[in-house]
Parts: sequence; C-alpha cells; structure tokens
Amino acid sequence: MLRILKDLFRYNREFSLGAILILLVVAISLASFLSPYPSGMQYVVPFDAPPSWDHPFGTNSRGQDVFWQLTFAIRNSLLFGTAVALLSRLIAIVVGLTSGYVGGMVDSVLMSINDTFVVFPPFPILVLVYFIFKDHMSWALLAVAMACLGWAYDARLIRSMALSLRTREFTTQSLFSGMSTGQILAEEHLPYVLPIVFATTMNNINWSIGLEVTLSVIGFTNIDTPTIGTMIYWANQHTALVAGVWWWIAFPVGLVIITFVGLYLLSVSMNEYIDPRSRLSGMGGAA
Amino acid sequence: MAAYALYVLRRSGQFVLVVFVGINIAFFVTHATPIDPITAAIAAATRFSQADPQAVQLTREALRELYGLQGNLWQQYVVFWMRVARADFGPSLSAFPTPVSTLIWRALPWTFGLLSVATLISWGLGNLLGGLAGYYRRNVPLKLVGVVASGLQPIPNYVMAFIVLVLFGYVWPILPITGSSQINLPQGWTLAYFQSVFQHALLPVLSLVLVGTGAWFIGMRALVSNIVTEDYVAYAELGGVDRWRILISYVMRNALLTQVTGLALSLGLIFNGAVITEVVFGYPGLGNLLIRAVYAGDYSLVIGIASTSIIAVAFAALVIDLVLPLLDPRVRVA
Amino acid sequence: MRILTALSLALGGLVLGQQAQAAEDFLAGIPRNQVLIAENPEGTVTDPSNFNLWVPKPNGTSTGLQQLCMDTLWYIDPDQGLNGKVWDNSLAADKPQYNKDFNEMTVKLRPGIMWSDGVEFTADDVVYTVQTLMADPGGFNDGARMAANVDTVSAPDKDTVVFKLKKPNSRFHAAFTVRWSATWIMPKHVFEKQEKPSKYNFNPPVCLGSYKLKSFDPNGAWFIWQRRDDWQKTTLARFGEPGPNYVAYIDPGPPDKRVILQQNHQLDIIHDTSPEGAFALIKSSPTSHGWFKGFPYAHPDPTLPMVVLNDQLEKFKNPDVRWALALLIDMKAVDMASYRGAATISAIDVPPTGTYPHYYFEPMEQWLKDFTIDTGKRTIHPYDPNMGKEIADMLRPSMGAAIPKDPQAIAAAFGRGWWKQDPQAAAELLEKAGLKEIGGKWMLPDGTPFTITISTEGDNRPVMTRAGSIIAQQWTQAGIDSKIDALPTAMWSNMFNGQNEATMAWTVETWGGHPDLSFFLDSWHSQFLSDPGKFQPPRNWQRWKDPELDKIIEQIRAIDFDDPKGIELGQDFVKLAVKNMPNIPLMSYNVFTIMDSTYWTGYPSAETDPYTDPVPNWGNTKYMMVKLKPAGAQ
Amino acid sequence: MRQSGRDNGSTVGPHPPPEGAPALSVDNLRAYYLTHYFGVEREVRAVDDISLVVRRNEIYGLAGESSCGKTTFLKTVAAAVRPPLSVIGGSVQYAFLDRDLYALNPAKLSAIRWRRLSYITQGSMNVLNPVRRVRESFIDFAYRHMGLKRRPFFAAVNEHLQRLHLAASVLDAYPHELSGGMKQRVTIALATICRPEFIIADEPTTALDVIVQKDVLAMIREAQQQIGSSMLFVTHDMTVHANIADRLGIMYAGRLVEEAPTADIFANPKHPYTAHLVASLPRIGEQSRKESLSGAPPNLANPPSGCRFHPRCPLAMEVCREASPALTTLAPGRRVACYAASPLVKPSPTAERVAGATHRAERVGLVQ
Repeated sequence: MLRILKDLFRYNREFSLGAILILLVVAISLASFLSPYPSGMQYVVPFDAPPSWDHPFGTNSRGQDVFWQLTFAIRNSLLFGTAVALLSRLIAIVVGLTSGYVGGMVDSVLMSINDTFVVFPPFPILVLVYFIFKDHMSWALLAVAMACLGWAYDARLIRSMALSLRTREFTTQSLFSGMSTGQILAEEHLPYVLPIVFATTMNNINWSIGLEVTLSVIGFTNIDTPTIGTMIYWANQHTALVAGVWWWIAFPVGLVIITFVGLYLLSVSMNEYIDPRSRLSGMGGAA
Repeated sequence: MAAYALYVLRRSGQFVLVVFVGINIAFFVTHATPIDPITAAIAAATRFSQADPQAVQLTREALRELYGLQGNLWQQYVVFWMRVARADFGPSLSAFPTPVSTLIWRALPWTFGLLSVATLISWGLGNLLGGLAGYYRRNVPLKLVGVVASGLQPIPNYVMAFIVLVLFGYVWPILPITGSSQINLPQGWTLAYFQSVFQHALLPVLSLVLVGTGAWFIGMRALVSNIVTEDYVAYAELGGVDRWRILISYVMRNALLTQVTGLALSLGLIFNGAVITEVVFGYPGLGNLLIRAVYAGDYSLVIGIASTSIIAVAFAALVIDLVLPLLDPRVRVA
Repeated sequence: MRILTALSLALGGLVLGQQAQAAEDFLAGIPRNQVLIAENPEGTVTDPSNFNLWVPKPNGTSTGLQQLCMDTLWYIDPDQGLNGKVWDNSLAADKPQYNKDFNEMTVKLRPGIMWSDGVEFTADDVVYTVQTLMADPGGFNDGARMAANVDTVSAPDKDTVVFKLKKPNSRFHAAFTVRWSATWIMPKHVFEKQEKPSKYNFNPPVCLGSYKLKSFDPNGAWFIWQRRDDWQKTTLARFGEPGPNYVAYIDPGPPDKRVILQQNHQLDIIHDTSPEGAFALIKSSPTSHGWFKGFPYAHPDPTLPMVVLNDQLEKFKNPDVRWALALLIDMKAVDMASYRGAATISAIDVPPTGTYPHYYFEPMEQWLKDFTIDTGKRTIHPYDPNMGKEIADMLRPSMGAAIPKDPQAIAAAFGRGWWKQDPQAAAELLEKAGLKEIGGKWMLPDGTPFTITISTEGDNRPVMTRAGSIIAQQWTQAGIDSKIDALPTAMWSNMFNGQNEATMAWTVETWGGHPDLSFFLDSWHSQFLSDPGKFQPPRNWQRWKDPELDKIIEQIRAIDFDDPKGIELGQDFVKLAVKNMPNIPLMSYNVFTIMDSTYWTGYPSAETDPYTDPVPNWGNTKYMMVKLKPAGAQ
Repeated sequence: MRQSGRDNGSTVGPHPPPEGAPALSVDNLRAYYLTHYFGVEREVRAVDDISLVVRRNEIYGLAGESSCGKTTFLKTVAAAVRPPLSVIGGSVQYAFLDRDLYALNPAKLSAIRWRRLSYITQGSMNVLNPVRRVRESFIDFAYRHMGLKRRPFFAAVNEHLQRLHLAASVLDAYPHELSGGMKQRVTIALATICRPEFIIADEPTTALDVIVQKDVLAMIREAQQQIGSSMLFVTHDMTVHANIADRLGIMYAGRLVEEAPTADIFANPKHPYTAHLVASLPRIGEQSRKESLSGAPPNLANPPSGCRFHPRCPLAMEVCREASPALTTLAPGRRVACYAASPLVKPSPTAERVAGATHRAERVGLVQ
C-alpha cells in the first residue's frame, strides 16, 4: 500500500497535486495544536486588522486571529467529514457485501431500502433532524445523521463488486472449507472492495463537509464549535463582506475549496489506479 | 412488451415504497420535535399584552381544536394519511388557515423551473463538452475546460452561490441578487415579465450550472474514453464511418444511457443544490419556504414540503427510469 | 487597513456610480422618486394574501399593513412626537375618560374619518372590533385580553364608545394605544359578512390609514401601498399631506444584501443591519445616515436587552448568585462584541432612551453611586459611573470625530454607568450563596457543576447572539461553564415553557416618550406568574416574584396614567430590581436603521428633529410620511 | 478458381501453388508499443521486422499463439494504429494504392476504407453498435461507397444478404437480438458488401462453437470467392488455417519464422515451432500424449537474445543464443528462419536494435 502511494505520488500528476493540497490542509489543521489562542475565544487580538506579518490572514470582528481560527475550523471540519465518511462506509460495506453475497430476498429487501435512500433529498431530512434535536444538536449527532444519508450510492457500488466476487473460485473454496458468511465477507471479499471504498471515502468527506458548511451557514448547527461553516456564519453575522473585512470570508472559502479540490483529485487518481481498464489503457497492454 | 410491463410494475412499486417510507420519516420526525406550535402561537398572540393563566389556557384549548391536533399520535397518523391521499397536508400553522398545499403550489413552480433549467443546461452542456473532451483527448481548449470543471465540481452549492452573488451582485453589480422578478411587475404572460424572470434567474442558474456541469463533464469524459475503446467504435473507425456519426451515434449515444441513469440517481443531490441556492438568492421556491417553515415551527408545512420534495424527486427518478428502456434497446428485454 | 478601507470605499463608490441608473427601474411602472422603499424586517411573508392581522401569525403585519393601512384610538411616540407632543389622539378625539373607580372608560371619536372604500368610520366599528375579538379568544391575538377585561362595550352615539370593565383597570386604554402596535380597528361592514372572521383573509384590506394597497408579490417579497386620494379623510391629514405617493415594503434579504441595496439606492430605509455593515455604509455612501449623525448612528428602541435569568430555577433563586453573575460581566467587552461600541448601556431596569434619562437616569444617578452590596466578607460600591465615558474614550482613536466629546451627548449616545467587573466580589458572593470552587470550576451547593446555557434568538437578532457569546465566554473564564444556544424563531417560543436558564432578550419595554412603566410592569404582577416549568406568556419571563413588587404594581394601577406619582413608583421599582437583580440589564436595543436621502428627505434624527422613531416596522412610522419630502424639492 | 468444400478438418488437402501479382506487400515492418507509465519507459516490440506478400485472390493465413503480435500486425496493415502503438519502420503497400499506406492523408484513407479494404475483426461479437439496428450499420459503413440512392442501395444490400444465405429480416434486428454466429455472419456480409479488394480477418471464428465455426468459414470462403478479393486471415487455430488458408505464415514473438503453402507447412514443417504447432493438432485415432512446449512465450518488452524461440527450442544451439536467424528463402514460396532447418539460414543482417532511438520514424495518429 505504501509503495502504491509512493508510486502514485511520483507518477500521477493528479495524485501528487491532490496529496500536496491535502497535506497542506492537514498541516494547517495540525497547526491548531500550536495556536497561541484557545479556540472560540473572542477579543484576544485587535479586531478587523488586515493580513499582516503578525496576523497573516488578518483578524476578524470578534477579535480572533483568522489564521489560528482557521486551523481549528479546518481541523473540526476534516474530523467531521472523516467521521461521517467512516460511519457511512461502514454501513455501505455491510449492506453492499451482504446484499451482494447473500443475494435473494435479502438482496431485494436491502436494495429496496438502498434505492429509497438514494433518491432522498438529504437537505430536507437533515433540516427535519435539526428540527427534533435542536437543543441537543451536537457534532456527533449531525455526523450520525449525515452518515445515515450518505451511504446508499456507494453500497450499490460495493454490492456490484460483491456480486462479481461471489462467482469467483476462491469464494466457493472458502465456502467448502467451512468459513461462515461473515468470515468470507470480512476475510475474502473485503480486501477486494477496500480500494474502491477508499476512493469513495474522499468523495464522501467532500460531500459531508459541504453539507456541514451549508447547514452551519444557515445556523442549523452548533455555532460554538469552530468549523469552516460556522466561521462563515459568524462572518455573515458581522457582514464582513460589506464591512470590507474580506479576509474573514476569503481565507475560509479559499481553504475549503483547496480541501475540496484536493480530496477530489485524490479520489479521481485512486479511481484511475483501481479501475483496471484505465490502468490497462495507461500501460498500453500488448495485444 | 410483457417484460416492460413487469418492469414498470416493479419500478412503480419501488416508487410507492420510497414515497411511503419518506413521508413516514417526515411525519414521525416532525412529531418528535420539541416545537409546540400552540405555544408558538400563544407566544405570538400575547407578546404585547399581559395575559393571566386562565386566558392562556382558554387560548390553548381553542388553538388545539383549531389546528386539528387533538387525539393521540396514532389517530393523528391515520388522519394524516387520509389527508395525504387527497394531496392535502392540512392548514399551515404559521399562515393559518391557508392550506399547506396552497403554499407549496405557489412555491413549487419556481423550484421546478430553477431546477429543471439548471439541470438541463448543466446536463446537456456537461455531456456535450465531456463527450467531445473524451473523444478529442488532445484538444487543448477542451482540456482546459476539463481543468476548470474539475476545479469547480467539488465546490458545494452554497459556496458557489455565495461567490457568484458576491462577484455579480457586489464586486461587479450587474445582475439582480434577490427575488424572482422585478418589484411591482404583475405576473402574467407578458414579455416584460418573462424578461424579468429570466434576468432574476440568471445568477441562481449560473451558480447551479457551474457546479453541476463539472460532474457531468467528468463523468461523460470518463465514459467516452472507455467507450472509444469498445469494439464497435474501433470497428466503425476502421470502416471509415463519418467522424461525427461515430461521435454522436456510436460514442455519445451509448454513453448517454449511463448518463440518463446517473441523472435519475442524482436528482436528490441536485434538488439539494437548488434548495440551497434558493436560500442564498432569496428565490421564492420550496427551499426558502422550508427554511421559513422551520423558523416558524410550522410542522404541517415542514411535513408538506419534505413529503412533496420526496415525492417529486422520486417521481422524476421514476419517469427517467421508465423512459430509459425506450432509449436503450437492450434494457427492453431485461 | 487604511488602504484596504479606502479600496473598499472606492469599490462602494464604483457600485454607487454604476447603479444610479439601475435604481430608476427597480420598481416596474412607478417612478423611483414617487416611492419610498423600506425594509420589512419580517422578510418574505409566508402567506402574503392574508391581511387579517388580528390573528396570530409569524409575519404579514409590518408589511406596511399596520404602519400605513391600520389606525386605532391613540398613539404614544417613542421619541418626542410631531410638534413635540408624545401623545396623539388618532381615531379618538380626546384622551380616554375613566370614571373614579377605573371600571368604565369613555372614548370620544374623531368625526369625518373614512374607510378607504368610502364607508364612514363610526363607533360601531370600535364596538364590533371589541365584541368580535372577545367572542373568539383563541382565534384572535387580543381576544383573551378583551374577554378578561371587558364586560360590555356600547356606542351611545356614532362618536362615542363606552367600555364597562369587569374589574378596575386604569391602563385599559393601553390596549388601543400604539407603541409599535396595538389593537387595530376592524371595518365592521367588511367583517360582519364573514361567517368566521378569524379565518377571513381580508384581501384586499380596507384601510383607515392614509394609504391603501396597490399591489403585492404573490410570493410575499414585496407590498406596495398607494396614497389614498381621499387622504384628507384620514387622521394623518391633521399634520399635512403624506409625501410619498407610494410606499414599498420589501424583503431585501440578509444584512449584507441590505447594505448593497442601499448603496445602489434601491432601499431608502434599512430597518436594521449589523453594526459593521452600518458603519461601512455610512462611510461609503454620503447620502446614508442614521438616527444619530455620529456614532453610534443607531436608534435606541425603548426596549432593554438583558440577560434574562429564570429565577424559578434552583440555581438562580439566590439574588447573590444573580449579582455575582452580573459582576463577572465586563460591560465594555459586551458593548464591543455586540454593537461594536454602538450601544447605549443601562445598569437599571428601564431603557436609557426617549424621555427616560430625564425621568429615571439623572435623578437616580446619586442613589446608584451610593448603592452597596454585602459580599459576605465586605461591602462594596458596585456602580461605576464612568463606564459610558470610558467606552467613548476607547472608541475615539478609531472613530475620530464621530465620537462626541460633550458629557451630556456621551451620556445620551453611550449611556452613563454600569456595574464594574469584579471577579473577586463575585467569588465572595458565590461562596456566600453556598457554592464552592473546586479546581477552577464552581460547584452548586448540591455538588453539581454550575453550568449555564444562554439561549439567543439566532439569526433573528444577531447582535444578541454576539452579546450572549461574549458573556458565555466571560462566565466560563470565571469557572462557570457556559455556552450559547442560538435558536431559530420557532424554538424561541419554547423559552416560555420554563425550562430556559439564561436568555438574551428583554422583559422591559416602555412607551419611550411616556414615563409610565405599566406597559411591561403590570404583567410582572405575581397574579400572572405560572408555576415553575409551566408555560408563561412572554412577559416577566425571568419569573421574578416579590411581595414588594406586587405592592408597587398595585399602587400604579390605582393612579391615573399621567399622575406624577407614577414616576416615583417607577423609581421604587428600579431600586427594588437593582437590589434583587432578577435579570441583568445591559443596554437599549439599538436598531441600525439607515436612511438614504437620495430620493427623500425629512427623516427623523436625534439632533435636528426627533419627531418619531425611524424604525420602519413601528405603527408610529405613519408620522414619517407627512414629514418626508422628495429630495431637491425644498 | 479454387475448389470449394474442402472442409475435411483432419486432413490437409493439396493447395495449388501461389500465383498472381501481389495485393499487399509488407517490407521490414516494425511496430512497437511505446509506453510511459508510472515513470517506466517500456518498448514492446509486437511487430519486429516482418516482410511478406499477399497475392491477389489468395487467402493468406497468419498463425501463432496468443500475444505473438498477430493482431498488432493486422492493426498495422489496416492503418488502425493508435497510441501507445506506433509504427517504427518499414512499408505497407497495397496494389490498389499508388503509394505507401502510411503516406495517405486521413481523407484518402477514409475513402479506401470499406471500399477497398475491409475488416472482419476479432471479437466480432461486439463490433456492432448495440443501440443501432443492423440496417443502420449498413448505412453507416457502406452507403457512401455504393453511390446509390436509398432504395437501390437497400436492394443491393438485400441481394448481397441473399447471396450469403442471410434473411433480409436481420436488417431490422438489434445486435443483441442475434446469436453469436449470426452476428458474425452479418459482420461478414457487412465487410463484403462493397466488394473490397482486400479483406483483413482477425480471429473471426474464435468465439464460435465448432459447428457454427464451420458454417462461418464456409461463408467467408464463399464471399471471398464471389467478390474475388484477397484476404489476410489471422487465427491461432491451426485447424481453421488448414481449412481456409492458401498460404500460411507462422509468427513467433513478433517475428515471422516460417512461410509456405498451407499443405507444405502441415506436411513438412521446417521450424521447430511450426513443427510443434502442427504436431499438437489432434488426429483421428491418435493415442499418444501431446508433447507440450516448456516455458511461456517471451516478454516482448525484453525479448531473449538471438533467436527468440531458443529458450523453448528442443533443437537450440549455441548460435541461436547469439544471433537472430534471417528469414531465408529455401525454395520458391518457402521461407524459414531457423539455423537448424537449413545451413542456408544465416544471422539476420538487420541486427538487433536496428530500430533503436536513432531513427524512429514514428507514425502514429492515423486513427486518432
């Protein structure tokens, strides 16, 4: 795996660009641990100072250093996105593998549920969830809610892979050697499915960060937790844009776009690497 | 034909299931909310006057009866479904006694218009350019389009709408940034009204198209670069079949089937984008209505909108799925 | 900073130049110089075709409906009033006449007033209104109030109405006296045809005011009102002809869009925007100005934002705890965080606006300086009389000449004193109340951690969210873990269920121009107080109960509205509240109403003509219409 | 005219000696796959210095195991070269052309396709556009060449189908509605409708079962005879070759190792590889086990030195390891590249790495 990553990094332009962008974003988020100011604290620096040597991204109208605030925000956003992605991957893998391997009625039922989730517009549902939990709407709860909405598309993908795996010889062999369904799925099929899961993870992180930004900006999340979304929320509360405090908006938006593009590039290059077809065409197999 | 009938039946069954599950979720979620519409109404009514507890109790009972909230959850559930069957979601609690369906019908055309225009443009443009880019892999302008599309595609709708609004409404203020038509322009089949609607829709549509086109472009390009390696394309090339004919009838035509299926599957996400864009541009569609309903604690309206969006999206997906076999001769037998 | 500010100003200028043309055709078919465009702070109206504003609904009242179309018996101005008269007899010809026992009120009506459909307004309309409301207490906003007070109402002749009350009430006329809003008079000839008046949508509305509906957006984003041809048959005619031929109330979108619209001269009156947005607008647009010429620009509404503590909760029952929380607040930081310094601070339970500095703040200044509290270890003087001046001094370097120097002007704009932040005294008070500090965190007497959730009204009142967020930070720093919970409007009403801990809101609203406190204080009587955890109407929702308070309220009830003894009793109330600190008063609710004089002049202003409140959702806004003149006409 | 009906698969019938003018001459053709992937530059010599002639009216069979470069060779002579494949050197001359195939501009190339040069391809199962009816494929491929109006055009198509014993109803079918054999027949009809001078057939029968295979072969033979074209026929299946080819060339690892009339090859294979291919054919009543070759075909990215067959050759000598044997004419119509076959065979004059980086006349982009 490491070798693959190294190769990808050296020879795949998309991957290397994506990796550099994401490393940059991760580095910024890790910098939060070095922040001289505690997260969320207001009036610790002079307000509305434009970018300068002391405050490279300027300071905002709440008396916070935009750069350090951004380090917390991107850390929380990334953690959030990753949590949603991992949870929803878990559902997608379980549903996809089970459905594909077991087949029959189980498959029909699972896929019916799956297709139901595919067409659900997530935004009204999340708004409903917020509607119930508002008082207790926490980071973790939102992550769970989003994970419940974000798995269906990829479960179908994994199911189709599992379907093809089922007919492979090693499955029959494992079956004859007395392995249980769970064992077969976990030990034999999972490794084949993991690469595609990795690629979809990147997309899912993108999706959940984007949705979190949207919900936060409307004020449907816990605005005390610094995330990219709540940063923009507070900037809007202070009408940073018309007040000329453009750096309060521009840097979070810029950083979040870098994150999106970086994750997207990683996913694309992983997909390209995984898809034997494009790998083949890239290598130009001799006929 | 029998196979198709069976397919229609199965697919329609799926649709019914989606709608049933979706509306149930909407119902139970809203009824689990801590928001009490009666409290909200009393709070609004007594904001400017003193009210003693007896008076409050009097109002409370009157409202409970008025809003039709008597009975336990099960009874309300039955009443609810009986109403839904008649496309009636009861009176809005925040705009009492206006029926929820009136409010939704008022907003739906705007969302539908915005969403369908933006989707058609981004789907068409994305597929056309993506198809060309996949076929003419060395074309520099198309490569450039690819880079731009890849850069724009992962940006969430909110951020894109916001950027577009800032650019064309503030930095370079050339287009209206709020509303659906000019103030005091009567709605009607007049040229002035259409011009105004068109002008007001430009920015929302633009922001949706900028994000949406990218995904279709990238998908189509990848599909086409796979399809050009298909035997029938190689064979047609060997046969000296006309280039445009190959591109359109062989490459695009085959890729389109996948892209139409993709459209059905991503309607939910597209709907999401449209709703959020409406909020940014103050566009009078379902998205804005939903946010307002949530703010007002009007759960009749919230259920109505959530159910309508689920039905609408599922129905659109159903239509596409039913049309698909007519496009693809292979699906007809399957 | 300077360069960038200049840059954004230049940008604003560019926007201004480019859009001067576009502003002309902002409204279709109406010349721009004939229409006044104002913000409707309700935003987009959910059901715009319903003009029945007597029923409870979240929006659809300040669309111009209550400002321009409605009328009722009396108005009290929150500022100094047209021609310096705070009290205006509108539909009534005179002040209300009570009998000696205050259980009968007689009203003489102004003759010659017409409904906009040409029908004459008479006493029958008033009687019909009251009877209709009483008959359906659940369906109408004021139904319960009328039912609780009125025994019978009758019209001996067409210009006289007699109310027989169920019990003595010297302030019953307040129901028909506009302070933002009141009970509006219904057209009997329209409503009597309806089977269920509370379900009637009253479209098109039939108006008593000088304007009638011209058109409205079926999506609820705008409402346009047209001056009545027979405006001389309305109550406003006493002050002259209303200036604008048309008035449009629109939903301009979020605060930054409002600023952009006014920069483009497409919005004459911004109802409210963020402090930062207002400052930027006033700097960049020479035609934009606020209530004050200089800092803080905003109009101080006669309301008093405060930290409302739920006194029925165990943890807030002890006044020492409430005082400790007040002493942990750094008012300067709250002022900066919420209003960017543009707040008018108040240490006491009345707003520092309108005529109140004269009636309450000046006379009580010495009492406040002398006031002491016992921390259990020592006695301290908590009042810092120089706070307002210090805030002005703090702002002067960045705001320059916009900050007044005259102490009187500073007091008017920034307020006088407030409680000095004193963590030491606060700790002593908490210990006195039986709390213990363990590892930097305060524990309640029962051993659980002392935590506070401050609810704020979220998007609806961003400034309050900002204030709440800094107060939460200050309390947390002192060892009381606090967080804010920004609620949407819908959740807001749940605050009245008695579960709320601390809330950024106000329970003190006054007439502004008139010193009588009954407008809010009467509802603080314990007779209206609900049990802990039970629904309580949004009056007295600090749920404070005190026999002395009840005594003051009962004394006020027994005297006339204009009795000078009312001011003394009001001061007694203020002293009682200071001692008990049932809520922590902060400042007046400053509204950043920004007016653009490109098309209209004659807006009210603090310095030149404070004739009314410029905030355009007040019922009192109608008085602006007769003062507004087209720009360049003078 | 040859006789038809030689479908006795187990015996090798006598073929008349090659005659007539060349329809296709290939000289020293080299086509390599040049790849640049994950930083590794690879050069796969799929076609390495091949010279051969296909005569008029002849079916020239090309045999060899999978991935020996047969298909690549066909792509090269069909001008269907797209990256990463590129033609490094040599020439391809058709009799109907006045110049080298690779000297044509795209328009000229397009004009000869199907009219003069058509193609029955490997994987014929998927060569028809799945979303178009067969009729439309005929229009796409042939209409412009026939110079006919719609009605006469379809009359001609119907007539052609009839000649090939196909029902006209296939025109209205979608490809997925046809069986594999039927599809292949339609493809053959499609490839012959314009009566091209030259037909390239790439494993046209491989995917079919034996019965269908026989019919299809007969049909190919019939069509070829009807229109009198030349054909380059590639398959790894020696039985098929025995049935259809007039002459046979044997390819191994990108090179032509032997060429002779089909009968001679089967009767008297000279090259040990050919001998192995012939020996592995099943014969009636045969009991003994086939001797299989040891080892796998060489990696063309890094081929063995000298004779490319030597690591697997039972007759390998010292010289085989050192120098590549030239394809040497031993008798008229009989060429072989093996030191063991005849002392006349000498090391190839075009030494290894002739096509090195020095003159790389890459010709790519004929298709793209």
